[in-house]
Amino acid sequence: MDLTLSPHELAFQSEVRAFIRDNLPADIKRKVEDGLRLVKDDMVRWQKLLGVRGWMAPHWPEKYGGTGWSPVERYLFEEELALGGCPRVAPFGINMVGPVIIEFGSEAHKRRFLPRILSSDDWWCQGYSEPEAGSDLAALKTRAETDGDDYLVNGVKTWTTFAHYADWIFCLVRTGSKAKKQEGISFLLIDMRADGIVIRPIRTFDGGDEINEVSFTDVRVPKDNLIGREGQGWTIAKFLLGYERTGIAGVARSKKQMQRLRTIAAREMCGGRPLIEDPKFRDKVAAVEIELMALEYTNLRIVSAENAGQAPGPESSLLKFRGTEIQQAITELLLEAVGYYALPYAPDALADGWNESPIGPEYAAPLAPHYFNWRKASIYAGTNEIQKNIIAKMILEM
Amino acid sequence: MDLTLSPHELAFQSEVRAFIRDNLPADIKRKVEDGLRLVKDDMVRWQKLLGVRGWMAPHWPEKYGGTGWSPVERYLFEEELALGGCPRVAPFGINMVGPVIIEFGSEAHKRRFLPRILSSDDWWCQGYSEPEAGSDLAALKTRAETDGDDYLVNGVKTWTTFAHYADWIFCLVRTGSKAKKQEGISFLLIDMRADGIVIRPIRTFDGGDEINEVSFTDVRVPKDNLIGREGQGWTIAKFLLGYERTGIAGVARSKKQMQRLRTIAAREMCGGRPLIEDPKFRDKVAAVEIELMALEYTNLRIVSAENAGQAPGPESSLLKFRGTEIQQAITELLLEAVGYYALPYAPDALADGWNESPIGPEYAAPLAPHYFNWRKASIYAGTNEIQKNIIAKMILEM
Amino acid sequence: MDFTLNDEQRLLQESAERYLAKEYPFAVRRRLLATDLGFNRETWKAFADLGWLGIGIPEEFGGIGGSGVETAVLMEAFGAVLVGEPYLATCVLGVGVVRLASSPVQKKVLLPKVATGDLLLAFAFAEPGSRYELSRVATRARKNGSGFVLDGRKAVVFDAAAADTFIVAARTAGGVADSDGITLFLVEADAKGLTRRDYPTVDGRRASEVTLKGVAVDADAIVGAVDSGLPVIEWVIDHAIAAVTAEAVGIMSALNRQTLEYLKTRRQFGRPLANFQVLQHRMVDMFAACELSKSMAYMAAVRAGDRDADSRAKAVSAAKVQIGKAGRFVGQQAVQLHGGMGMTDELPVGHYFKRLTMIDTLFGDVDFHLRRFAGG
Amino acid sequence: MDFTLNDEQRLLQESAERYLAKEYPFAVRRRLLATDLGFNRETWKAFADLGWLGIGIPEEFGGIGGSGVETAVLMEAFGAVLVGEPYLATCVLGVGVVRLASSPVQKKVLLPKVATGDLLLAFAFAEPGSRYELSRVATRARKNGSGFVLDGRKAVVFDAAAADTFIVAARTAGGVADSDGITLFLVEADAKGLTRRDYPTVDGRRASEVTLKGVAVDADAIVGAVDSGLPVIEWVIDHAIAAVTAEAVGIMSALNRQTLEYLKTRRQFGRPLANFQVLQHRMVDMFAACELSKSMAYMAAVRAGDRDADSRAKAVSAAKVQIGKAGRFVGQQAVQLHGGMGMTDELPVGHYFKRLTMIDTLFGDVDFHLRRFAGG
Repeated sequence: MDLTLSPHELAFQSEVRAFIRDNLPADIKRKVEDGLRLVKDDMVRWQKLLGVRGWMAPHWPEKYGGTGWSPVERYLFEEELALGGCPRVAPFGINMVGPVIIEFGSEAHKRRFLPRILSSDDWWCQGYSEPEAGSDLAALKTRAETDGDDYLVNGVKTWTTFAHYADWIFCLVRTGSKAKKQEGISFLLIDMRADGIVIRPIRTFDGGDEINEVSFTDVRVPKDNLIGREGQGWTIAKFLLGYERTGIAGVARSKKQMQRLRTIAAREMCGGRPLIEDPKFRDKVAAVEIELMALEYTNLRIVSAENAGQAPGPESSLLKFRGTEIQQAITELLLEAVGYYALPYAPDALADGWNESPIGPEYAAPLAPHYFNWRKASIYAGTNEIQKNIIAKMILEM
Repeated sequence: MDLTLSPHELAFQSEVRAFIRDNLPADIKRKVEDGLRLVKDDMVRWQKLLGVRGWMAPHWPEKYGGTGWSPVERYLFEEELALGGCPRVAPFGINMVGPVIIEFGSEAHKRRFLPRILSSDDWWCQGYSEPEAGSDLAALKTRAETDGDDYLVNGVKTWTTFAHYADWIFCLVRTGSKAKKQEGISFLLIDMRADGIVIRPIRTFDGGDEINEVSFTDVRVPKDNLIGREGQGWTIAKFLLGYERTGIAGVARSKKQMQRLRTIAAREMCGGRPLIEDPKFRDKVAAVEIELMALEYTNLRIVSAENAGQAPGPESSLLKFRGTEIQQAITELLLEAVGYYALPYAPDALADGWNESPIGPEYAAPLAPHYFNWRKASIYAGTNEIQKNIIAKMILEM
Repeated sequence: MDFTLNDEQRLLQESAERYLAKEYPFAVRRRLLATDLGFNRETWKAFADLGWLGIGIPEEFGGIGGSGVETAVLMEAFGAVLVGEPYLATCVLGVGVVRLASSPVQKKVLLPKVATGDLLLAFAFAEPGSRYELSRVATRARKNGSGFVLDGRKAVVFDAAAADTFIVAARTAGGVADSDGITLFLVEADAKGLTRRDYPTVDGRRASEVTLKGVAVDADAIVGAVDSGLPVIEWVIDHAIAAVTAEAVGIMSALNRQTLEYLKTRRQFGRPLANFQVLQHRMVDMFAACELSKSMAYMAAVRAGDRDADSRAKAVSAAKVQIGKAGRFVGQQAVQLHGGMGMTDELPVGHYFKRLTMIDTLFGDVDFHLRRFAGG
Repeated sequence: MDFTLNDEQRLLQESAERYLAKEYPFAVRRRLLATDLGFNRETWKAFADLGWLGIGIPEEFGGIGGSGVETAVLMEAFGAVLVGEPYLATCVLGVGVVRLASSPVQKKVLLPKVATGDLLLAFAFAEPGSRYELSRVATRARKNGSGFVLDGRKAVVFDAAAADTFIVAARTAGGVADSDGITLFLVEADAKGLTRRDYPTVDGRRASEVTLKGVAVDADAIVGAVDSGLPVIEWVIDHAIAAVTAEAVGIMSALNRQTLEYLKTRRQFGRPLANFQVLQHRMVDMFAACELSKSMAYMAAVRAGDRDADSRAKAVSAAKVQIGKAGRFVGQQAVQLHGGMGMTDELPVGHYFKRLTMIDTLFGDVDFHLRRFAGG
């Protein structure tokens, strides 16, 4: 048991840090650190830099472009990205469809799709949820019916993040007829430029417009785009659930947010002294900091076990629900910190290039929208209730 | 809407207060206020004084010995008893079997049992729970089989508070054969001196010995002791659940405990000043005080509605679970207040007449046992989980 | 001791609920969000016709002389449909100051017009950097003949863009956080030197930053006694807190109702969400939070009228703490239980949640009022 | 970076768990509760033979020179069966002081005997009224020739009745709460003027109030440098905190295991309690609390060895806060989920709960360590 970094790990950390320092565009870094809205170009610009360096998909097998790093190195890498103010890498290609193609795809699929994921030339989005199938994916209704060498796809997918940016969507669709609910589901890749696809933006109550409804009307999809066999979709979805998700806790990003909280609370005044010196607020910050430490060391415990050869398991559900609870607690404290200046709503101030002077302190504008927006964290990718169901079933065997 | 007491109510309050001041024996008051253990004699002595005054059963119909007070008056009466340091009146006779006899009993039952409840000459205990039937009363197994004019009772009752004090026990027993679970249950009164009854004390982990297991082996019970009809037991049990329980929140007793907490926290020192001046501790006390206020005014809202003629409903389940949560929070703060002196265990110090000098401050000894003991509050009389099930079903219709 | 509504209050409640259910569906609110002022002057006139604008105004000045309970009844009904009209700014804050501290002449000029809906008020009490401390007033009022000249900045003035007359707290004596030395002034919206920066708030209301640069007022603009404004501000803010706690109760009730309805209709894993025990107990906790809050809101509505300022402060702060905690819990859980639907702008749930969140911030958050209650 | 046990540590863990599962069933613990000292000297000897008493003792003094991690491994195993032997008092607190601050001569006299189980120590650091402040020492040590005379009262000295030698913190200079001026002394249990009032603690351990009345000690009784005892005390208490957090993890794991088992076997309403979703999620929260605590306990075990006192303090206090909160939650819920059975003295659940509760009190509760962590 050794909580310090080895010389090798320190050198690795420095290398990553130096890369970020030398390559991360300043405008992107500022946006990330100030909580402003990133657009596609920001994310792609950064991802392409990672891609050129060969660091786009550290967890992939080396033969497909992975880095061959250990779990600890991957953890350190993720941490440096977050602490360095880098945008999150969009997960849909790298963490979702990529690993699926590597595990279940044909050689042709691999040759066709993986390089363009690595180079960020294709933007992917996820077609799982439907209006009537949220947590209960087995209830999905979107159908892909055989029509010669193609499928004809009809149905509606929803909560599709960044569908409006996407070149491709990977979907769970129903291919079998009258089979049991979970059978007859297949995993299909669909070109977003295909005829019959309509994207309807869904405005969220924080003012955001990242998510969409995607409807399919007689969309023709070549059967070549099926991953695995017909009916294997459920297996693939479960594979992804068990796939390495130790980054899911978001520890490093939460640490970064805690720094921001401290900076803001040092500038806000309360009763004539900085808010951060107010015993009550200071204790609340400390309490969250300790919760974050506990999560961080739990995360490290799991990473260490993986390093020692243990397969990742359902404990990632713990990382997910605790991680999002803590993230949400931080957004709450940030909101509290600015008092009345949580109130003004200045959507333009969240985008880059707003030239007006801020209303109240210049850091205030994104805080309430961010608090509102981040309520999604305990809902998407399996609600926190679902995560607890998983632990009860898989770990506690209840 | 008027939150002040009317002149009539003020006069009533004064009358109760004066009665307590003039009648409550000082030794009993001291025990109650210092959290020491009461024995049967303490409770009976006080109850007899109430009985002589005619105040033993305010909520009974006047013809059976009730006072004819309004719900608000009854509330004020309960409050004065608690704030004045009176022992709780044992509920088993007055609040449980008494109302059942009044509602379902024969005239003979009423003549036989009610006067001795009012005079505290009979001590009652409750025979509901069984080892295999805790929250799930319908699963009970104790049988009463006809044998001439008698029943022969066999079975085991458990968690029976004060069985070792009791002259009588009221039991739910199974009389029907092979009926549905809830049918075939009857409500039977059993003389605790009957042959075949064995009381086994159950020691609780706080060191207490108030609860017991009561086993029945061929206990002969005259059929006259049946209340209502055979098979009516379930109806009677439900009647009691719906019976006026606005005192269930324990608001006034919690207020009294908050006073004690403030007194102790004013005497304990922390960093060279009284603990009550420590901002963190003070805020914690304030937070519980506000929760208690919210419960109190909710209680008053329900009492006011009753006063205006509305029947009591399942909202008493809210009073129960919030009430016990708050009571438990107070026991926790009391424990915290004394720091290391929560540790010494001096069971003798909890009884009257201990002449040794205390270990640490003289108020410390009962605090940890009380904290431990009071965990029962969220378990007995329907766990807090059961209370929430009731609200979900009866109020929210989920 | 009686904690029930009297007949008139019940009547007010029923008529308000009926009227708003009909005239103020969610679509109306959504439309208002896109307008400049965030509310509808015709609706305001209708409120006047219903007598609602005069509830806090004595009969002699054209009102109906109601108590805090009537205001709470109305605010609760407003919360349930998210009324955007400037009732808090004009009828609670503005009327509150005038009723408590103004001269008979001022009352006669202002109050009847408020009651008829022809005058809107705004109360500029907070400043950038004052946070929730009411005594922290840096805006200065220098003596100028018999009048004063005002200089300073006021923060987050609710519904300032629509206001005809401002009530401004300014310092006539003492240091920046002193209790003494604050004076209240009436300032016309079109006064020279008064400028506004208007903006929507995250909960769909309107507010402004207000700058005063050499704004000259006459002696008759002074409200109450010179240097003695703080107790007036505290009294008014306590009444406003009582009002928003009632509004919060209306919101929580609506959220609970809609969430329960959603759980009963939405099916997952082959059964209604309402069948899942975890969601049942969550809903029970939300129900309890709302009921406890309702008791505290009406307690505050009554006790805001206490003569003794300490007793009033304790009661009101306790209610604000309860509502802040409960509102946060109910709001967050209502979104959570709606799942993805809870995140959309289309359903009311997010709108209620935002307003509840901002009510926690209004006039001091949970920590501020917990400390005020504890006397720290 | 490696957060796993090494092979020796794993071996220690397995052998301790195996040994204790066999030799220390709940019946043993119950029997101990009724004895005078609350533990069994033969068991203590067995611990010595297993090498456990020497874990914190350098090899040159008869120990095995282990780290905080080995101590944590053992304490976690002790927690799981509620070992009552005075390991904390003698091997963590006592040995800690001696190892850090004693002269080579003192070490040579004391440590080998501890390792063989022939010497028991007790650490008298707290006083009535000191609460959790380690610097608040009113017991005085007056210079008396080359030695000192001690007068004062020490509070809640763990396992004092069995101790052969006390380590006593006394003030040689400064005011009652000064950081400087505290000196540590070795005092024999039978020293003239030392009296004890022994009692059981609510969690079934033993402690004493210790009075010192003109207790004379020689110069060779001084541990470390005169007036410089506080950093030693702080170092030792931080190590003791790391140890009890590991013990708490052992308790929580056992409670969770037993509660889960109970839920799976106990049937109500026609199905196992484990089928009820509310209880499933509660159990998940208990599981999470325990896992998070385990991470923090082992973090603290490692970082208690940090050279930098501030960094050590922060790490240890964070762990204590986590364990205090988690322990309270897990303990309370374990009782609750056991229903009536949870209240009985017959099942271990109440015993675990009591020990967890007292661990929160030991060496400072959640609030104390939250403040220490926050630097307030």
